[in-house]
Formats: sequence, C-alpha cells, structure tokens
Amino acid sequence: MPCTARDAAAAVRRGADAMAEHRDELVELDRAIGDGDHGENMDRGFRAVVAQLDLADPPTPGAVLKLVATSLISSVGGASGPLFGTAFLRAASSAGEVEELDGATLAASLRAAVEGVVSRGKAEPEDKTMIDALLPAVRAAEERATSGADPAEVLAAAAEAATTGARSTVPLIARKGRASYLGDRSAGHLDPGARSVALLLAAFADVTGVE
Amino acid sequence: MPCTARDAAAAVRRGADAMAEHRDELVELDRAIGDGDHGENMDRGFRAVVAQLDLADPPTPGAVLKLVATSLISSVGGASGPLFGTAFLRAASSAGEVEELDGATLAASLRAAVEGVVSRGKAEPEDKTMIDALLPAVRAAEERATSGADPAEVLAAAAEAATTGARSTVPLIARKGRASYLGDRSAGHLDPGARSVALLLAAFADVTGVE
Amino acid sequence: MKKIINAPTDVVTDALRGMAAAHPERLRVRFDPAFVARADAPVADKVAVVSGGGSGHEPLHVGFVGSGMLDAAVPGAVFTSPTPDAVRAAVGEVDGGAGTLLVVKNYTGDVLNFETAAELLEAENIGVRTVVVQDDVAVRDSTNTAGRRGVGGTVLLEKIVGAAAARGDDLASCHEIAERVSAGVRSMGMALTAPTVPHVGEPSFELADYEMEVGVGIHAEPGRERVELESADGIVWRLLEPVLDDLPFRRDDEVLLFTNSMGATPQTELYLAHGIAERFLAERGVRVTRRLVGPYITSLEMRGLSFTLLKLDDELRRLWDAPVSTPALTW
Amino acid sequence: MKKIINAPTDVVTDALRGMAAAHPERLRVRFDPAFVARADAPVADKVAVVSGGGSGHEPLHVGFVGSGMLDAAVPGAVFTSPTPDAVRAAVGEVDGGAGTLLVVKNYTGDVLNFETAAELLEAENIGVRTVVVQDDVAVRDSTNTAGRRGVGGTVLLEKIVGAAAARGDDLASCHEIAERVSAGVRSMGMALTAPTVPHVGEPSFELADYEMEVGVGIHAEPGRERVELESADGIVWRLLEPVLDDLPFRRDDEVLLFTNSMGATPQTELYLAHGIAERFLAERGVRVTRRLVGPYITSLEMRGLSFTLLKLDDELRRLWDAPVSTPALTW
Ligand SMILES: Nc1ncnc2c1ncn2[C@@H]1O[C@H](COP(=O)(O)OP(=O)(O)O)[C@@H](O)[C@H]1O
Ligand SMILES: Nc1ncnc2c1ncn2[C@@H]1O[C@H](COP(=O)(O)OP(=O)(O)O)[C@@H](O)[C@H]1O
Ligand SMILES: [Mg+2]
Ligand SMILES: [Mg+2]
Ligand SMILES: [Mg+2]
Ligand SMILES: [Mg+2]
Repeated sequence: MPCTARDAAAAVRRGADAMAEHRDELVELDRAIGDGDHGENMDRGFRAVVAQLDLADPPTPGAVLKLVATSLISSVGGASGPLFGTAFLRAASSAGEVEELDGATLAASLRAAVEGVVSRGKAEPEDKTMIDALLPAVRAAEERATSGADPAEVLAAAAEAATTGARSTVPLIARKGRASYLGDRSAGHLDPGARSVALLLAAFADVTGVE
Repeated sequence: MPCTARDAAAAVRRGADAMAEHRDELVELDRAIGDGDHGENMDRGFRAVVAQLDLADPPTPGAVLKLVATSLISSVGGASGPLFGTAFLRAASSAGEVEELDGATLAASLRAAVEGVVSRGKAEPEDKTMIDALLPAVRAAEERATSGADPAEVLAAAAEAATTGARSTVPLIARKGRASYLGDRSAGHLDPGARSVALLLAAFADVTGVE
Repeated sequence: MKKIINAPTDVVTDALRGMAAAHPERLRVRFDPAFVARADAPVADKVAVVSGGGSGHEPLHVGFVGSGMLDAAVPGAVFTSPTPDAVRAAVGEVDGGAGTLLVVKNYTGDVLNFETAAELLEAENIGVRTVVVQDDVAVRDSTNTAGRRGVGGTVLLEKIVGAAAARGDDLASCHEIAERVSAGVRSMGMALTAPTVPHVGEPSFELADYEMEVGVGIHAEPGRERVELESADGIVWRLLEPVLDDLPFRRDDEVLLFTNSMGATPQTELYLAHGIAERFLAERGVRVTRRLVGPYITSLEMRGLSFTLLKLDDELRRLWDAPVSTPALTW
Repeated sequence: MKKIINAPTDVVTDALRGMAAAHPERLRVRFDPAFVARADAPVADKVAVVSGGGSGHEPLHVGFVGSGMLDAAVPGAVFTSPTPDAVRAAVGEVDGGAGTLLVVKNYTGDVLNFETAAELLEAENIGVRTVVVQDDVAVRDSTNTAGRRGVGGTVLLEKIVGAAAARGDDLASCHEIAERVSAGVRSMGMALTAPTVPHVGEPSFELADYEMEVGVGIHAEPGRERVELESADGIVWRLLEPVLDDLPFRRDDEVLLFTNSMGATPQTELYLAHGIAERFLAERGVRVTRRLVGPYITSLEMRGLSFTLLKLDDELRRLWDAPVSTPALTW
C-alpha cells in the first residue's frame, strides 16, 4: 500500500504522541549528557506541528513533511530544531508534489533527510548524534525499497535499524553538540537525538503498518 | 580580699577565654532565636578587649572597666555591643578612681551596669533578654554585699543568680531584640545575651575566687 | 558551607578591598574602622546622607554610595550593625558643613549603635538628624516586639533623600522628606531557602522542600507564617495584600513598585513576579508609575523576593527621577 | 523544585510580561514570536545590533536592550536557542536600513538557528553579518567538540559593538570591531551549585558538599575538572591562570576585568573574588584599567563566578566608556 497525505499526517500525529509520551525520558537522557531540554524541545515542536495540522489539510505527503519542517523550525529552537527541521524540509523536497509515496520514493526522502542533517550539522558517523540512528535507518530503508517493499515495510526496517543505531551511541564519545563538552564522560549514555529519531520512525512505522 | 586593677584585668581575660570557649554555643543559641552572630560578636569584642589590655596597663579597676567598655563599643556592633558597652561604662563610672573595689562598691557597679542596660535597651524583666540574668545577679550581689561579703563572694553570688536567671529565660516569649519577631516560637530557647552574662560573671568569679 | 571566601571572619574586609579595586574613581574605601565614602566627599555645603548596617544585604548600603544617593555607608560584620566609632568616622569624613542625615534600619543593634554615634557627633558639633526606617508589615505586633523592621523602603528612601540633598535641601528639609518617605512606604518578603552566615557555617533556618517562609526578614528572621509553596500568583497575592491593607494604599493612589530579589532569585522569576504584581495592582486601581526590579536589599544567598510600595507625589517622583550615579544604581 | 513561577513552560513568556511592565519607556516587548526591542527602534541609518539565545542567563540578552547596546534581543526557551523566525522578526522590526549585526554565542543550536535566520533575512535584502563569540577557555579541545562556548565575552562585545553602532559605524566596521573583541577576549567559570531548569525540575548536575566544578558552562555544561572546594585565593588562581595563558595576556597589556556572578553568588563573595583577581593580575604586570562586577551572564540560580579578560586598546576603551542606557547596564 502506498503512503498518501492522510497516511503521512496520521504518522506525524503518532510521532507527536510518541514525543509527548517519551518527553521525560528524553529530558533525562539530555540531562545526563546535555542540558536537559531535548524532551521538552521535541514535545513543544510536535505539539506545534499538530496544531498546524489541525488548521491545514496538506494535499500531498510532501506538503505534510513541509508543514512538519516549518512548524519544527519555528517552534523548537536548540540544535534539534534546525536539524530535524532541515531533515523534514529536504524529505519534503525529495517527495515533491506526488500524491503518494511508494517504498522507493519514501527511501529517497529519508536519504535526502539525512543528507540535510549532515550538511547542516557536519556530524560524522560515531560522533554520537542523531546521525547514528538516521544513517543506518536510511541504509535499511534503501535496502528494503530496492527489493520492492511498500512504505510500511520500508519504515519498519528503518525503525528497527534506527533503534539499533541509537543503542550503538551508548559507548561512543560525543564529538558534536553539547555532549561533546563532556569528553570521555559522555560514554555510557544514549544520545537523546538518536533516541528521538528511533522513536519517531517507530511511531511512523506503527501507523503505516496498521493501515 | 578587695579587687585591684590587676584582679579586674585578670577577671576580664578569663571572661575573654569564656567567650572564646563558648563562641559556638552562643552562635547556636542565637541561631535558634536570633541571627546567629552573638557568639561571634562577643568573641570578637573580647578579643579586642584583650588586645587593648595588652597595650595598656589601666591603673584602677574603674579604668579596666572603662577600657572594656570602649573596646566592646568599638568592636562588637549589633545589639550586644552598645548594651554590654553601656553596662561596663556605667560600672566604670560607679567604680570611679578608687584603687580597690570592696564588696559594696562592686555591687554598686553591678547595679549601675544593669541600670545602663535598661536605660539603653528599654527591656523589662521577662522580656527574655540579658536583663533576666543581670537583674537577679545584681540583687544577689547586693544582698551578699550588705552582709559584708568580699568581691569574690559577691561575684560568686552574682554568677550563681545569673545562671539561674539565664535559665529562667527558656520558657519566656521574647519582647525585645531580634528574638521578639518569633513571637510564641521564641519560647523553649535560652536567650543568648543572658547566657553571655552568666558566663562572664562565672568567669569573673572564678578568677577573683582563686586569688 | 560552600562559599567563595578565604577566612570567614575576613569576608567583609576582603569584599571591601574588591569594591575599592572595582570602583577607584567613584569610591574611597577606608578600613579600621571600615566605611565607604564618595571619592569626592565631603561635598561642601551639601547635607551628607550616611547609612550603614550589617553586611550581607549588598548592594545595600555600600553599593549606593555616589552622587545623588549616599555620601558614605558603614558596613558592619555580616548581619551585625556597625559600631558607633565607625559611623562617627564616616560622618566625620563626609560631612560638608551642612550636617548629616543618618538613615537607620529599625533593628535594636542599628538603632543603639547609631544613637551612640549621634551622641558622639553632636558632642563634636556636627549637626545630625536620624530617620529610622520601619516598613516591614510582616511584623504585626510592634508593642511586644522590637518594632517593624527596616527593609526595602530603605533603598527608596536613600535614593530620594539623596536627591533632596543633592538639590541643596537643608538638613531639616532632608529629614522631613525622609520622614515622608518612611510614612508612605510598606514592604513584605518571602523566602524559598535560607542564607548561610559565613562565620556560622550553617543555614539560618531549615525549610522543607515544599515550604516557603512568608514575611521573612533580611536577616532570615521568621515571618508571619510558614506555608506550602504556591504558584507565583499565590505568592504575589500573599505579599501584596497585607502591604496594600496596611497603609492603606487606595484606588487611584500613585505608587512606586519595587520588586526586590533576596539575593539568589533568578531574574526571570523576579520579573515574572513583578508582572503579576503590576496586574494585581492594576486590578485594584492602584497606579504604578515608577518601578525598580532587581537585587537591591538582599540576604546573602537567600532565594525569595520582597515587594515594596511607596506612595508618590509630584515631589517624591521628581526626586526619584533625579540623576543618580552609584555602583548599583545609576540613571 | 522551588521556584517562583506559574506553569514551568510559561516562565519565559511570563517573565517577558514583567519586563514589559517594568520598562514601558525603554522596551517594546513582542510575543509570538517573542523578542525585546528598543522602544525607539528602528533607529534610522544606524546598524542594528541583535542578539539572542536561550533564556536563563539574564540579564543577557534582554536586559542589554537600549541605546548604546542592543537594538533587540531574542530569548529562546530556558537554555534553548530561539528559532529563526523569531530572530527574523526581531531584525525585521529594528533594522534601520544600515544592516544588522547578529551576535551569536557558539552553541550548535544558536549557530544553526541564527544561520537559518540570516539566510531568510538575506533573501529579504536585509544586510546581515554575524559574529560568533567563543571565549570559554575551559573547552580545550575545539576539534573533537562543538568548539569553545560563548560566555562572558558576549556581554563586553555587545556593549562595545553597540557603542560602535551608536557612533555611526557601518556594518563592515561594526563587524570588524566585533571580531576584534572576539579575538581578544577569554573567559572561564566555576560553580558551587547547579541550576534547575523549570521544565526539568531537577538540578542539572549533582555536586557533593565539598566539591566545585571548574570550567563550568552557563548551561551547567561540565568543566575541566571537578575538585575539592578551595579558598577564594585558590579559586581565582585556577580560573585566571588558564585565561591568561590562553591568549596569552602579557605583562603591560591593558585589560578589562569582568567578574561575573553565575546568578546566585552573594555580592560580597563576588567583590571579594574581584579584589583577589586584581591583585593576581597586578602581580603579573597586567594592567586592569576597566572593570565590570556583577551578575551579567548567569545560569539561573547557579552559584559560582566567571572571569573574563578583554585586551583593550584606545578605541575599545573609548567604546566601552561610551554612554549606555539599558535595564541592566547604564552609564
Ligand atoms: N552537529 C550535530 N549534528 C547532528 N546532530 C546533532 C548535532 N549537534 C547536536 N545534535 C543532536 O541534537 C541533540 C540535542 O538536541 P537538543 O537537546 O534539543 O538541543 P541542544 O543541544 O541545543 O539543547 C543531540 O542529542 C544530538 O543527537
Ligand atoms: N532591648 C534590649 N535590652 C536588653 N538586651 C537586649 C535587647 N535587645 C537584645 N538584647 C540582648 O542582645 C542579645 C543579642 O545580641 P546579638 O546577637 O549580639 O545582637 P543582634 O541581636 O543585633 O544580632 C539578646 O540575646 C538579648 O539578650
Ligand atoms: Mg539539549
Ligand atoms: Mg544576633
Ligand atoms: Mg546581629
Ligand atoms: Mg538546549
């Protein structure tokens, strides 16, 4: 089954629920190696997204992604605001004006997203950032897409890989973002941004999988 | 045995030792119902007194008392500075220029001291102040003096009465000084100023008794 | 005890050394006895305004020395009033021949020490008048206590009487204005945490995590009640209600609203409370036309705040607006 | 969590309401997006100086809005950089036609959000230049981290570049002066206690009763080392030594010494530390000719302090001395 604007909106709402549910967990993760606002930032951002979704009825998946991007950029702030904002903005451009995304176009959107984050944030793999969840997610998505999977399957694969990727940040020493000031002391903690990526992809997969 | 300038100076030094030894106790008492500085104030004051005594060699008991007064006034501050200062100043005036104090002139000095404190501080008995130690001390001193006691005996009686008097402040509700802001909550605590009076008189008695 | 200090008993002297280093053009700092004077004092033929009190309430009083406010400030040990000889030395140095107004906060120690100083100064033929500030409405019973404490009103009074002296008012007129301010000013404060006096080493009181002390004094004196922590709305109401009722301040009265930090309150919280207070007063029809927001009379690292309301008239407003140039207050 | 607030997530908005109420003649406060502008902005043909960043560091930046310093400040949520649209709205309102200098502290969030804002503004043909302040020498390794943090130097830079804009310098010249300040300024801080972010509700780190964090950042970022609490002498040495060595500041250099409270440090302790720092510098032959002492860039209720040294030349000194009139800094 392809992914319509309605599917995309439902997925985003589920993502918003996930951010609300995991707000305190993300705050705790950020308190350990950052400044403790990540959960609040993401929750505030996705509440703004939902408020915008309630007002508008974006006609295409790309328009939904664009709305998410602009809402996040204008409500989150912090490092995660422009980074997630850029991710969704690039994904939206990649999706273009099509009515529906299939597995391949969805994977391409994810690829565009991660490239946007890298170009903005200049993080490399193993710098202990959201990249460490996003990059394996994109690779897994691309792999499934080439074997002809539909959006639900592509997202499921991406979500799983993101979860593993997020977990892989635990032993890493941060070299980007606020956690980098901790040096060695950053090891032993899950990166909050990577965790958000995994949570969001899992929420997106959840919706598209159900429908 | 009468009380000479040398006796008076020795007594004052013993008083200074007592203030140093009991500094923390007086701080604690004042912390409970005041602002926690009484022990520091008295200790600082009597260290100044001793420093002055080391420089000067006052020729009469009155001159010793005057030196104590001016040293306290210019080093203690707070409520206790002017009150103890006035006490010693009035005692000095009462002692005049005589070479030696006997029991009666000593008791008269104590009477002058308490009157000075009352005229400055306007406290009445049972207001939970140093007056509640001073007044019974003076009465006991006068009683012993009329029966012909020497300074040592007079001071011993004064010290004992001051200790009892200080203890009597425990159940009282403060109506003067900083403790008065506590209202009912001031009951159940020993008044620090009263405790200082008792400690000083005991120290003075100690010296004159020994010699 | 966590403090950035060397020896606990040297704190005041060491801090004065820092003030002297920080404000060489503005202040003249003396030690033994310790006081802080305007660098250009005495100002000939101007009434000198001198205040002082225990340390630990900075910037009060030392930070208010300068043109348009205090000619000298006499800091005692922490929470302990200064001695008469220090006050006398300060006045002796800054009196410009037109006499000196002493601004005293109503605490037994301050009153007694300044009284003694005034006696000494009169004996030297220096004209001295004294105003005793007693604006803390938290003290309800003035008969069975040492009377109302001098708190936030002191800051406003020092600014206003400083301006009166600067414009050339004589001693009697400065004293009259000081009494007018004193009559029209009321305050109340609260605390979330206790301060720790350096030479004590322990917090001045214990407060549970869910408690606040309402009506606290600037030496951590107990207040009217110890209650559960409330929202900022609730706190503002609890402080302003008794302040308004006391004078009372009435509908259409023009006032200055002073929102003061007890020392360690973040500026966000202070301004937040100030905003609520303005709305509260507007609802009651009290017209706030001047305001002061900041840590101006503090209690070491105590967290909490106080509100002070001063009734304004044209003259007091003009004096408030007059230029002032001190380390802590300048316009 | 003990705070004088209503809803934790409304703290910034509620505080801005209080600022608006407290400074009606001076400030224009906008909400949604939130920023604070000079009441008389835009000033025609003057370069606008705009800064911003997470809240919780007050008076930085909102307290520095006014003539001779910032034209606007854009506060984000507590410890969270503001969003690009807020920066864009602020610049749109205060740009007087001569372009805008953005003053950004070097944190990933601030850099990225201001970068996006600058792109948006350039698309609207508003000339924008950016200076990124990165003066915290506590960050030793700038390659494997997000780079040096912007801390105390920001305050000095905003004052100086504000004066340059006020005297009529064009955008390129303002930018050049800003870069000069940035190149010659170094800072380091320490903490005795941690701040508590309202929407977090717990202290940002745990520190034992006998410990201090040396090299701490203004968001309670970890420092160089966690060591046993020392005397003020020891603390001053631990902070100033690396600051001096870094630029390095040399014998006979003329400097401005800025002793900053992290928020909840009593003024006595701050001046005490300042006095020690002046002696320390004098011993090394570094000439302190200007100073600033107070809570100017804070971290909520964190106790601690930071030192900032800025190399002065005739022009920077003159710009420092130029008049300034803001809620938090006036002369
Ligand atoms: N340069 C970067 N590139 C990619 N991701 C980054 C970068 N810097 C930070 N991040 C991500 O941002 C997360 C922190 O976001 P958040 O706490 O919301 O912002 P801030 O660090 O400004 O407080 C980190 O956990 C990390 O995953
Ligand atoms: N009006 C007064 N008359 C007599 N004694 C008083 C009066 N006020 C206070 N005292 C005494 O002073 C003591 C407190 O002294 P101290 O703590 O040194 O000064 P402060 O109260 O200024 O901190 C009290 O315990 C009380 O005995
Ligand atoms: Mg964060
Ligand atoms: Mg006391
Ligand atoms: Mg005292
Ligand atoms: Mg942040």
